[in-house]
Amino acid sequence: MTFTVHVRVVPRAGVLDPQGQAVEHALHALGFGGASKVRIGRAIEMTVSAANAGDAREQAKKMCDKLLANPVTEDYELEIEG
Amino acid sequence: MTFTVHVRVVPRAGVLDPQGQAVEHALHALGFGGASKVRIGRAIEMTVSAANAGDAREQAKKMCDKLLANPVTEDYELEIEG
Amino acid sequence: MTLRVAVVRFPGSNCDFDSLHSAARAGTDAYFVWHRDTDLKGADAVILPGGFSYGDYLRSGAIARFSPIMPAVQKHAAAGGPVLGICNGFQILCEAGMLPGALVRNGRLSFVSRPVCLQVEQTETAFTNTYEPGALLRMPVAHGDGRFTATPETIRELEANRRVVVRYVASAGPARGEDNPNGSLNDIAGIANAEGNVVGLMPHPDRAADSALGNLDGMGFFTSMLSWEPRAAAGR
Amino acid sequence: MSQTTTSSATTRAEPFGNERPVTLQTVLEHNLNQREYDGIRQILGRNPTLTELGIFSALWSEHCSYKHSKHVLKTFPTTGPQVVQGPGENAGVLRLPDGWAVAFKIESHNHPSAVEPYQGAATGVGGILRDVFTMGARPVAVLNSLRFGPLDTARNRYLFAGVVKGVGDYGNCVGVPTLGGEVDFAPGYSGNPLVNAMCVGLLRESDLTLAAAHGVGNVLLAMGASTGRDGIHGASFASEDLSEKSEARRPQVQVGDPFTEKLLLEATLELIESKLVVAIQDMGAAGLTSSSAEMAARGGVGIELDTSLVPIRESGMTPYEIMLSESQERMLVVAEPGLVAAIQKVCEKWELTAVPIGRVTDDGLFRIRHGKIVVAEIPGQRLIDDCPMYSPESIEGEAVTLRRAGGPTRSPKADLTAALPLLLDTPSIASKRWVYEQYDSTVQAATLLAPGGDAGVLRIADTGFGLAVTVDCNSRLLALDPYEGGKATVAEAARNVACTGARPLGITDCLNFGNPEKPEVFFQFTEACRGISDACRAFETPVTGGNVSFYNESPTGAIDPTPTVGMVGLLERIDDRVPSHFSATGDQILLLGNTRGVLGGSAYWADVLDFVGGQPATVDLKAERALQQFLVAVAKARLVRSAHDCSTGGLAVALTEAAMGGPYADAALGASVDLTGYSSDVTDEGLLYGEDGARVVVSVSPADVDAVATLAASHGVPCRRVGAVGAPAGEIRVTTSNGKYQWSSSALRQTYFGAIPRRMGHVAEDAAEK
Ligand SMILES: Nc1ncnc2c1ncn2[C@@H]1O[C@H](COP(=O)(O)OP(=O)(O)O)[C@@H](O)[C@H]1O
Ligand SMILES: [Mg+2]
Repeated sequence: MTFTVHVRVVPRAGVLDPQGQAVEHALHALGFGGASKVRIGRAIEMTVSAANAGDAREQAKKMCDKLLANPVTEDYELEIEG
Repeated sequence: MTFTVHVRVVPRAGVLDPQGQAVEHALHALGFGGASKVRIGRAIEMTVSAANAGDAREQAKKMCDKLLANPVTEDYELEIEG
Repeated sequence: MTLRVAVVRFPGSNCDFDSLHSAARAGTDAYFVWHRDTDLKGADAVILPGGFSYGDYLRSGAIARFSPIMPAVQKHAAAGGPVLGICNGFQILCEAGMLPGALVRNGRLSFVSRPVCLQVEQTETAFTNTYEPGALLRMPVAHGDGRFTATPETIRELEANRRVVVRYVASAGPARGEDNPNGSLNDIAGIANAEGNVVGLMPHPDRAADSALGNLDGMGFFTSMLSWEPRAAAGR
Repeated sequence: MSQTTTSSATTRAEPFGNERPVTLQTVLEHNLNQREYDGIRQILGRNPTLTELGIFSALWSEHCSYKHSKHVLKTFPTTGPQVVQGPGENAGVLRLPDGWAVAFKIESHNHPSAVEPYQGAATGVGGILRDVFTMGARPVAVLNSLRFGPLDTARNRYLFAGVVKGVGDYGNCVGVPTLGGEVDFAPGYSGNPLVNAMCVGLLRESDLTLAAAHGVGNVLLAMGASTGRDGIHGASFASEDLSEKSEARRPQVQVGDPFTEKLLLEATLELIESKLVVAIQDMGAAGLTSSSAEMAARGGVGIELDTSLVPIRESGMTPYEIMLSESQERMLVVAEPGLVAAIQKVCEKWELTAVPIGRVTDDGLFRIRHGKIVVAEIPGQRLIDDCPMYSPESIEGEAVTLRRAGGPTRSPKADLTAALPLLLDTPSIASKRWVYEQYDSTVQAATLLAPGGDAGVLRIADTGFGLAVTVDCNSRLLALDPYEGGKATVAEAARNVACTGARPLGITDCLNFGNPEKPEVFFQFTEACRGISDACRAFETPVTGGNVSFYNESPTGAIDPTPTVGMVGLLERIDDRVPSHFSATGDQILLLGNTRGVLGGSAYWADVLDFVGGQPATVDLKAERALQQFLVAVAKARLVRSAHDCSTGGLAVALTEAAMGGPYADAALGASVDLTGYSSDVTDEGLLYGEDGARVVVSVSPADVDAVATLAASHGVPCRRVGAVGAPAGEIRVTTSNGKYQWSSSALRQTYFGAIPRRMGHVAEDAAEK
């Protein structure tokens, strides 16, 4: 079976995010005053073949810990689509 | 009311994604043979103050169309958390 | 009276002086316009210089294109006024929709700084009319997001109407491997709008327009502004 | 002048909130020892608050106080007619023609880069840029000196790739060309990479701004980025061995924002130009603490800060955290009250803020409040001056003596023809194009000689002259003989500068060593400094500043001694510049200097015969000086077409590098060289791969050979015609009394430029080793 995995890698809370800051300013300048706490990271999308959703999540987690996220500065979240 | 908005901006299907290719290759080399169709884009996370979830989505959509995604090369998806 | 050239300074522009000096050496009256200004102070031509406007955060040029000065630049271009975008300036023109396509991460995924060889393919523009058709130019590139990409239709349209202004080539013959430093489609290094008054390119003529540096290959981009006579797109 | 006395002042300060009381445990956690703690109590006449302890621990860390090195640094020659500003400021400054001056400085960011290579390297570049533009100088060049473990492990490749990307992304964005650098790979750096960044800036001598606080009642402003919890204790972090402990300290990682840096650069230069500031300094190591305390001490005044006024990025920050934060892209400004509004206007133009956070006082005290509460009050001068100084024991390690005495055991591998491609494929010798292609080397449109040759050369706009810049260090020589190695390092830097036709002016140095409390390490340190001093005296190139980085140790032991030397030289007429590579078939090849064939410490022994050892060549400072002066003279006379010095790999490698052409040459040239003229008691190994100093390969149009020889003779420089430049894609042929050797120049070129890319092909998966 194959699953679509969405990984969201974002700068860890407290870690400076210059990109998020710049985009937040830009949004305000464009009149989107309602936007705040903008953080920018990487979105990774992939297909994972696995026995079941749990196994797919397990694999994805391993990939994040090993490669996709930088443990020094980033946190990540996973989403598995059947 | 404030809502947490997650935006996922990914290279449009058909647009070459060398970064995704490199990461897919790396995942295979690291023994994650089950991963395929890796695409890499941007994850944007922000707080939006709005009257209701629908309005928050509306605002976020405008931000994407205007600034956050490039219509020539990228698609985006929105997620609103209460 | 001499041609007035406005060089727009965005926060993060870092080739602003290089463009200003090149335009001045070409004999124009070149001056800076601040990104927060709203008029071009009587400019005959406009240059969007290289650099990292707003740090190139989000996407190169994505934030700068909303600067207060940009409506004036768009108006100037719509009226047939010459506008040159170099490197980051090219990225801004694409983000602003003044030129088609987009400039994305280099194929090699890393910044590339090296001399490249270019062929001038379209001389009927505001910035290349002093070059011989087919002229070979050597000048530096220095960018991380220089891979020109666009829909197949757009590419076809650009090629069909000879809107590719400069193309990456080898010192002899078509580009092989590294000759195209960023993986741009069709080895495209620079393009023009249909009227030829708006031109954008990734390489740096502003770093090849000074005899003291031993390279004048880029000077034509600045002298061409002086001899440009706008003509209706139909006339092409 | 100083307001403080040496008797223990009576000062008062109260703990902030429910901060923990200071115990011996707390003191040790702050990398201070009992003796230092007693000193603190003596200065205060009481126990310090936690905030005060943090302040002392930062300023009394090795990085800020130089407690193990100051007495050695004092022995450097630091004066000369060209010196405008020697050590003691954020950067050194040397005089140039027509009222111009050059400010330059090198600094290390080793430990942060070991933990997070990309950000560590990026913020290293950011810091050194600020050190230069706070002087009122516009940065015109950056250089970097890097050390890593061998590229055969993924971890080392990951660190290498990350550091290079970090250096590039930061400097590229700010818009300062990288004109040079060096990268070396050796096992000793595996646990402990070195990242040294150098910046060169240009100013009108009359605009020089010093970082001394003056004027009681003047205002202190925090300018630039807001303050977060980044890098708290970076200063003391940089002063301890790397260990699992430092892994646990990871949250300290500082993130660089080159965009804000660029705004800060423009705003700072505008403030200085329009004479709006009394003094300005970056908040570097130990952030607000060191910048404010150093500025106060330099001006002999007191200061009072209110940490509750400092713009913060994270909620609930304590005075302790605010004082010790190493958030990047921040400056501390001293200004007259009447000019604050004008300053804020300039900052606003550059989308920055400048917020008053304190004032200059007359009581000589370093006082920190948070709102009403005084959380720290310390006699300012003593905070800087009374840090205990140490002169550790200094004894040469036995292992070194043995290695120096030894020699290689001849092996069948010793095929002198096969040795050359083998050496060119060694990452330490191979082309670093993979690195400098990621660095913008032409922004500012002033680059005359880009990376890929001996030294980088840039022109100074609207003047006829230019600058040559280089950074060098041969750690293998230093490991075997720190004194000769120290001399050799300065000599190589000077040769590189002189090869371009520029006259060496002065140096900055970054002294990277292991734990100074180990006698054998401190021996390396003192001997290397003695060598650097002697060479600088002989060349009249004073030391204008630099930086010390100790405790470069990992579980695998101390690094090789690595005192990186950054040098600038003056090229009086830019049209006299000399490139490194042969340009025309038929040009005559001349070898300058004496060839004895010394193989001790050579790359040939190390990389071909697997023996790192032997006695390196003794550096003849007189010969080096004569050679430098000749190179400048011959460039002025426009008599040479190229000049390239012989260093690692000896004559064979130097010859090949000159023949193969620059990184973007269309074709490699051949060369035929006849060395039969050299006395046959020099072995072929020695002739080809010996690493004698004071040697340079030049190419000369046939018509000029005699003129060059005459000029050389008049400088007392040995000069011998050894061959001619061959055809494109030709052969490189060397004939000696004992043999003939031949290589395809194109094949060598491929090996030389392919060595590092070949090893770095899988950067994406190496990232798994973070
Ligand atoms: N290796 C050295 N050689 C000469 N001067 C040095 C050396 N190390 C430090 N100094 C001088 O000591 C002063 C303080 O150094 P440092 O703390 O590195 O300054 P910064 O505030 O830029 O970090 C500087 O002026 C520096 O030039
Ligand atoms: Mg400093």
